[in-house]
Amino acid sequence: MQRLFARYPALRAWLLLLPAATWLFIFFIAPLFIVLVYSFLERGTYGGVVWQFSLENFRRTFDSLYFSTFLRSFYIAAVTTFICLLLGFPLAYYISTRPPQRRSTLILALMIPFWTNFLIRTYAWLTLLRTNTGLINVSLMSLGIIDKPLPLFGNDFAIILGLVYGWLPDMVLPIYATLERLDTSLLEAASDLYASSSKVFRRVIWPLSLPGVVAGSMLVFIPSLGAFVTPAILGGGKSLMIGNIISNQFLAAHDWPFGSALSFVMMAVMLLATLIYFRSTTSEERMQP
Amino acid sequence: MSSESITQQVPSMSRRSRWARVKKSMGEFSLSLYGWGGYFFLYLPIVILVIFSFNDSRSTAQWSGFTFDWYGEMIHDSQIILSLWNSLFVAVISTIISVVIGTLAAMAMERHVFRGKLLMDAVLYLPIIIPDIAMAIMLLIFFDISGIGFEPWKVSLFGIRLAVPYSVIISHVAFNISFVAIVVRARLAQMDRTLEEAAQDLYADTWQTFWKVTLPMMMPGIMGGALLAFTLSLDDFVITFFTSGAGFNTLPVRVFSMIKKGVTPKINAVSSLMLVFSLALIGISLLLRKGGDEEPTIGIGL
Amino acid sequence: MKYKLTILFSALVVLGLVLTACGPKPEPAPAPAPEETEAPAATEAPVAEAVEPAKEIVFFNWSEYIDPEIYTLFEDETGIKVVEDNFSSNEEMLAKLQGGATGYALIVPSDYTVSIMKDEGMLAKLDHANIPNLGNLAEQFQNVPYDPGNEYCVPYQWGTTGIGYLDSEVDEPTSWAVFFDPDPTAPYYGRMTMLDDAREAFAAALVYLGYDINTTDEAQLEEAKELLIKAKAALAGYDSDIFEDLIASGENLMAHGWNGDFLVAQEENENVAYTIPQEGGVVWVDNVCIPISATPEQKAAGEMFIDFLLRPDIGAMLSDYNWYATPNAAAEANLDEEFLNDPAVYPPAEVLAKLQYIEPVGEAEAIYQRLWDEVKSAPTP
Amino acid sequence: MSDGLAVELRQVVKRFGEVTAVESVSLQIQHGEFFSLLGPSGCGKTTTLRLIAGFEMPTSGDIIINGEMQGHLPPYQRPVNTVFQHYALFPHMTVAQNVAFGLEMKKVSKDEITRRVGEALELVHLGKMGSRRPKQLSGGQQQRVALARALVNRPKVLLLDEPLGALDLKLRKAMQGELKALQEQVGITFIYVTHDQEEALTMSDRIAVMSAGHVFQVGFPEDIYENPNTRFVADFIGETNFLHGTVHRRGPLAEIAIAENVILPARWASDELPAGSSATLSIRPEKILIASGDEKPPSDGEFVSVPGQVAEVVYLGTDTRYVVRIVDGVQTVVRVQNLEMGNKRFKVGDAVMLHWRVEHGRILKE
Repeated sequence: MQRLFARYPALRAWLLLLPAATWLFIFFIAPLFIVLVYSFLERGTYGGVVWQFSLENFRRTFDSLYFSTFLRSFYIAAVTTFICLLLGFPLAYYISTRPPQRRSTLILALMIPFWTNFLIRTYAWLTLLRTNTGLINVSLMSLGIIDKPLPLFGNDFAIILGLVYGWLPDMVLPIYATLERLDTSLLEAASDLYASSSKVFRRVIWPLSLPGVVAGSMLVFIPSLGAFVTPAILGGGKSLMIGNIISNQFLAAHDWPFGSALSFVMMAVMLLATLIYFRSTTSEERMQP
Repeated sequence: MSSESITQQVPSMSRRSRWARVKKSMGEFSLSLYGWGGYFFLYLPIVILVIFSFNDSRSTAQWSGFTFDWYGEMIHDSQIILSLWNSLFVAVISTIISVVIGTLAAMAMERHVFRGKLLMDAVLYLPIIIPDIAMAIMLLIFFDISGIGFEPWKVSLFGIRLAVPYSVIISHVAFNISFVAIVVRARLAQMDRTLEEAAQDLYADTWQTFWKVTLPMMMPGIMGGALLAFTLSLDDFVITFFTSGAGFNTLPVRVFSMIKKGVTPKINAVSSLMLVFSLALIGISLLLRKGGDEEPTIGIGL
Repeated sequence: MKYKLTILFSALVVLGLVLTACGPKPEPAPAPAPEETEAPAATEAPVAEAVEPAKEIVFFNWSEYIDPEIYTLFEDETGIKVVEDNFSSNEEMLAKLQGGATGYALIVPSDYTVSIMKDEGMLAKLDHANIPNLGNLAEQFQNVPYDPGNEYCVPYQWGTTGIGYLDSEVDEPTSWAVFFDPDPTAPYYGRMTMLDDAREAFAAALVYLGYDINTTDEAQLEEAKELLIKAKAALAGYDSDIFEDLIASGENLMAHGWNGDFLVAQEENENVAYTIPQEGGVVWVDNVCIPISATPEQKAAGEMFIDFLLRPDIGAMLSDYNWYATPNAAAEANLDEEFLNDPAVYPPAEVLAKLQYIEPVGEAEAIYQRLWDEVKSAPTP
Repeated sequence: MSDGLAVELRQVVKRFGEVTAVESVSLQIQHGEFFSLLGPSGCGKTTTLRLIAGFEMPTSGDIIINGEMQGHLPPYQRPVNTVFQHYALFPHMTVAQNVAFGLEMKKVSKDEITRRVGEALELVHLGKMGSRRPKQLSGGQQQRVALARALVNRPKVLLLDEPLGALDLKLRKAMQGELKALQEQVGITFIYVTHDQEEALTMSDRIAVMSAGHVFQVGFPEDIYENPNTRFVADFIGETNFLHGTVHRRGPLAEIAIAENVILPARWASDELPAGSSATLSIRPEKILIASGDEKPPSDGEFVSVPGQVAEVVYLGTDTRYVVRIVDGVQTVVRVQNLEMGNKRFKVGDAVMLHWRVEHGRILKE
């Protein structure tokens, strides 16, 4: 076995990958071909498909309405990711600098809010954010801090807040996982050498945590791009994101082929962006000797 | 001249180090403030959610008065209780499977160079990128035309009758593998490979190296991935709805279907109960740990 | 080499899949291909002579849409256990069945969805011999336009779409103009919602314009779209889920929505009121049907349950629980006078005459959705 | 213990894809020897060490440890242990658990593990630190733990990969002495990788100088210093003057012309070169005597004498460094120990005479 591995180093990789590859090829890639095939067909009037080859669906994805929605979603997802990083990094750092026992508790405590129900959580935000009767506006107004309700609800602010809230742990977890092994003595050593804290951050903490930052950004950006419930509830449904358009094709317009085509185009764009992003951020070192 | 410079330097050094200490404790203070702020943000809506589980009206948004009625209703609603168990069952099983598979995949992807890696990269990212609804519909059609079907397996285990919703579990694993793989991979990426070489150098064979060094070092990543997978699985609605067989419901499916008639504080009660349970679990594990001897804790010990 | 194997394997899987999907279907699939839709009648299930009803059936229903006590009574009487599965929209249920889900003995589609499912051959013909209580239905519900003669479905509950409002804060809206010609100085300006649903929203606009709510005339639809975009300025948002809560809590003062929701909200705030504007509105009926994929045993048990629901006492239990009007004339004897006389539940005849059903519009569905996407993504004027 | 060698490398080649890291290296290392691999970073010394440890497998060639061919044996089956540059201590184990790791893997009995771990920690003066975590130790202490963790297994050969590289200068100096003493105490063969020539010279029994995957020279420290066989070795180890020129006359004592009329005799460093080919004369600064024009060189031996002019004088405490111009464009550095007070004998611009023993000058290939 050892010899075999030595002779064919890729063998070990494929053995490790075998379960994941098998599972994903059978239960993901194979079904994905259904979507691919559907995207080249014509719609059944009320859902399903007619077996008639057509490129119309892909032509429609480049419609300016859908394109501008995509750009808007991209913008919202990017802002969400950035804010998550801004909030999530110090939080991950805070957790990673606690004593080991406290850390596990804190990490669990990070996730537990999300073991409640999504819809209920979102409604709880609604209770806080509503314009005229929301707790925040009501308390600020009764304290006399403001005299007109702040526009906290039914706009991009509320959508981004909801998305940030929903995906913050996805940013914190990978960053924490990389920061956790950060040697505190390393930091002390660095600051003993009179390195300013910003220098310590730039030279020591940030490079070490980079893989986590990259993973976290992905785990936040992608689902935010496809979000559709949060914009509907917290955004007041007054604007669309690409996730709404796609899910509407399946659930309202009965247009499965177009929904499939939109999904495919979005996936292709995202996949390309992701692969490029990963390549550019993680391909250094590796040449060890 | 040299003695002068020394006497000048001494106070300036100590002033500097005192200032550094002040700065450090200020930094520590603001970091703590930040940490508490972060948790305040995360728990703010949760507190609201719990408060409304005691609301004396059907509304989950408008306070009317205090009552325990919803807890009573919840306990008597066998469907809700069953769907809660179903949710937990699916989440636990699919988390276990996806953690094992995803961790192995992460090791292959991070540690090896091989042909077809780019393809596997793509295959691993796709389940995260795909819109939920597209994945749900495609799996639904797939289970139908492949003949795999949806009917849960009826298993009898130690006298307990279980319905194993394999179609739901398969689907959850299909999206969870990727989340686990990404988190574990990030951890592996910054892990010092010489640790494994050191183990091998100290006569640990491939397996021993894995169990004694690689796995413990990966643990924070694995636990993070597991938590993420569990949470996603527990809260998934769209994919579960479309891939479940007739008669199998999870809590999110029940809750989402309440939308048209209005979601009642009963769901807040269920959520609050789960919250109490998980917090109690943490408390117990903390107590146990305090009682036990000082075992090395590796990252997140659940 | 391993790499090539993987490629080969995936290619094989894919090939197999495409073949299964494209190849001629040797047997009638659970959800027949659309080509077969010309002859929906041909899909009638074999006459169930001596079929033993299933011991357990799954009822695919809206959530909280039935008093759970009814299940217990039914099981006590017949020994058949009813398990409930829930969906949150007609489209969700439709998509799931179209995708091939099976195992459901009973489903609850709304009127236009019945038309669609009938056309798609997704519904089984009811065996009226097994439903003796069918005669309990009110006259007009024995001949609903989407299914004359109750061939495929039995009405379950019915209601209307109109405007709910907080009568302590605003006057009763008599016209859809509150939405489509809003007064910026009115208290409700900026504190209104419309249903987040293409057909319902267009129906409101089309009724206001005096057009047929099922129009496929693109010029009329374009006009309605412009109106909807104009209305956006006065809206707090689009909402189909919690619009009634937002009225009850005083967050919003007016909402486009379904009558039953507002009636439930009256429990929280007695000032919540409901009206149908003078131009008219939408009437809808939810129905119990049996999907074509049900086995003969499931169908037999399902018909028994339908019959059970049509009993006067059970019909009254439904409406008592749901606050929606019952299509069951015989059940009215068991309902409160107050309930029967509430115009929000049972609109007077002259209002009823101005209500229209939403009907499927075929190819124009895509136009509606497209225009709706344009409305939603348009910047607020 | 003269029956064979501790480690032998025969024609070992290692390529990573297109890049050749080690090019046909052959080495013979004796039992009990302190052997250093010295060279600039990227020269292949670490790869050579990793090949011996078994972390890398040679592309071709043989590695023999203690008389046994290693072939493709994995690291855990080789009788060697490694001390890593950044120690590679297991952060999730205590110091004692770290040290015990190898013994546990070898299934040594519990009692013996406890005893030997205690001994090993005593050996590196960390007897009381067993229950600490590596993170709680200073750099020097971590270094000792790494050493104890390797030595506790009583390997035939200990491989050290720049073990002192991460320590500060003072600690490094102290550890050098300690390490050498330790090696003498335990009598294990050490193969020591470093880029620090001073470290190599002070600690090693023998040194192999590497560059670009090749071994340039193997020898005792003084050999390497006094008799560098290549320009690279001469330059890398210590300071030296290079005087470029052409071979003027061949023979056991060659002559090289560095300018018209300036012909200097010197010895060949390696093979002789034909007359007329370009070559370099290497002469260490401290070997050159600087004198006024009328002073004669010592009479015990053959001296080379060249006139010049002082271009720069730098006082360095222990010695003074002169830069002397011989002809236009040719300068040499001369170091003179400050044996007496105020030994500033020459100023910039003074005409001086340089003398050195003929055998100290070596002619190297270009």
